[in-house]
Amino acid sequence: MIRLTDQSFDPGGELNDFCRGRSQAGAVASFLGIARRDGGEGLELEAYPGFTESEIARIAESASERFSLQDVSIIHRVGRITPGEPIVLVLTASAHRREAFEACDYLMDYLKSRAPFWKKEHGPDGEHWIEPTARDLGDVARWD
Amino acid sequence: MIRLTDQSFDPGGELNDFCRGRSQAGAVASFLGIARRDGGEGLELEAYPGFTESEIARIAESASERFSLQDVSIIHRVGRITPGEPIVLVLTASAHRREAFEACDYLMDYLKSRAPFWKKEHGPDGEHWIEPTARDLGDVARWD
Amino acid sequence: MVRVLLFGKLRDVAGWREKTCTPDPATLSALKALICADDPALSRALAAPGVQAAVDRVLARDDSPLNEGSEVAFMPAMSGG
Amino acid sequence: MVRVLLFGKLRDVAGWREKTCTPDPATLSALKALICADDPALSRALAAPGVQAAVDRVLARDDSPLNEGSEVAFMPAMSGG
Repeated sequence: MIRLTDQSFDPGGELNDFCRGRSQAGAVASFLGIARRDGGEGLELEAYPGFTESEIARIAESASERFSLQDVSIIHRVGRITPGEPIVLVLTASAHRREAFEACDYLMDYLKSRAPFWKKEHGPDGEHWIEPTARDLGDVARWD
Repeated sequence: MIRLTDQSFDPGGELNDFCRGRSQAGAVASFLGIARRDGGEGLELEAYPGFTESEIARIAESASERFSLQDVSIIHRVGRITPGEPIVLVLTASAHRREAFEACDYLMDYLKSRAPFWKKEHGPDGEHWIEPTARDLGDVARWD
Repeated sequence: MVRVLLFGKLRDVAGWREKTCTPDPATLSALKALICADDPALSRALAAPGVQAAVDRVLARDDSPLNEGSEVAFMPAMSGG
Repeated sequence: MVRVLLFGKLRDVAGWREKTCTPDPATLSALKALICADDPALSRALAAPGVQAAVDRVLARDDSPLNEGSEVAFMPAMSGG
């Protein structure tokens, strides 16, 4: 399930929904990204409606094949996000923990630097657009 | 926080509690292990009360240093576990996602083959004790 | 007629978010020339590393052909999560 | 007096979970000899790969000394998670 939302969401509720009835997969990994306070007054995330969802769906499918996932779920905020709010939640379910971890890691690397999002930080010294760091680019290159 | 419990627990509630007010750490990784149905009628997990908690606390501390964690939480079931119930939940919080993922992975590898737990499977062909697989032993050796 | 969308900082640089161009440019590079004709800052921004374009929501190259009614998006380096 | 605890399948092999030994054996290996004297199956099980012992909740070796009142645990290969 891929979902973009301009509303805050409940990570624990999403985790429980994802796990409900899941007694075949033994392993569920998750990653939750939270808006940090050092970003000043918060973030603004822009997507390209329609294109962003389909690009994420494409990479989620590639993760499912590559890591033998039983299920994957990605929830991503758009719009204005205040510090402390969740930005992104990635959930992966697999028979084995290594695959669940690696798929989650892979999906986050992709979301950080290859998914159609643009992020503006409202900092103490004004607004500025954030681009992927050298570390982000190195992280995603591991999977090529 | 290290907790052993003979009662089922609520993974989503634990995740939310862990994240509450956490606007300094940007990254929270988690791993949830669920009792699989192919284990037959369920599992029985034995611990060494006192020793098990202190051994887990020791490794949690080593993870905190090694991966610059801001926080870590481990909840582990003991006693009889029915298929579909959560067995273990590991939560890690860090400023960076790679460290959060790696710490979670490290802690799970340790819990699988070096933490004082003994696991009996109640299968269709009777009970048997489960020992770490070759893969489990290889996984944990990555960190030595 | 093609519809042009700018995302992220490209929008701040150009000062617009969406525009229709007519008559139809034949390729993506012809469209770029058209929208940058009187905007050297946008021209520089479109040439920056990491900038990508999509035609009808499929990633495209400079020689990709455009069609009547195409939706063209110019996207700076992406960063989510 | 030392208190001896068996965990996991060692308990199934020996048929007991807890026992007190008296008079005190001086070392872990002396204690092993004592509890295995009439139980070759337990002797084999304690020699299996992955078996560890703790004295007063600290991992110990065969030559580790025991004290009056020590708690000794024999633990087969561990597996949680």
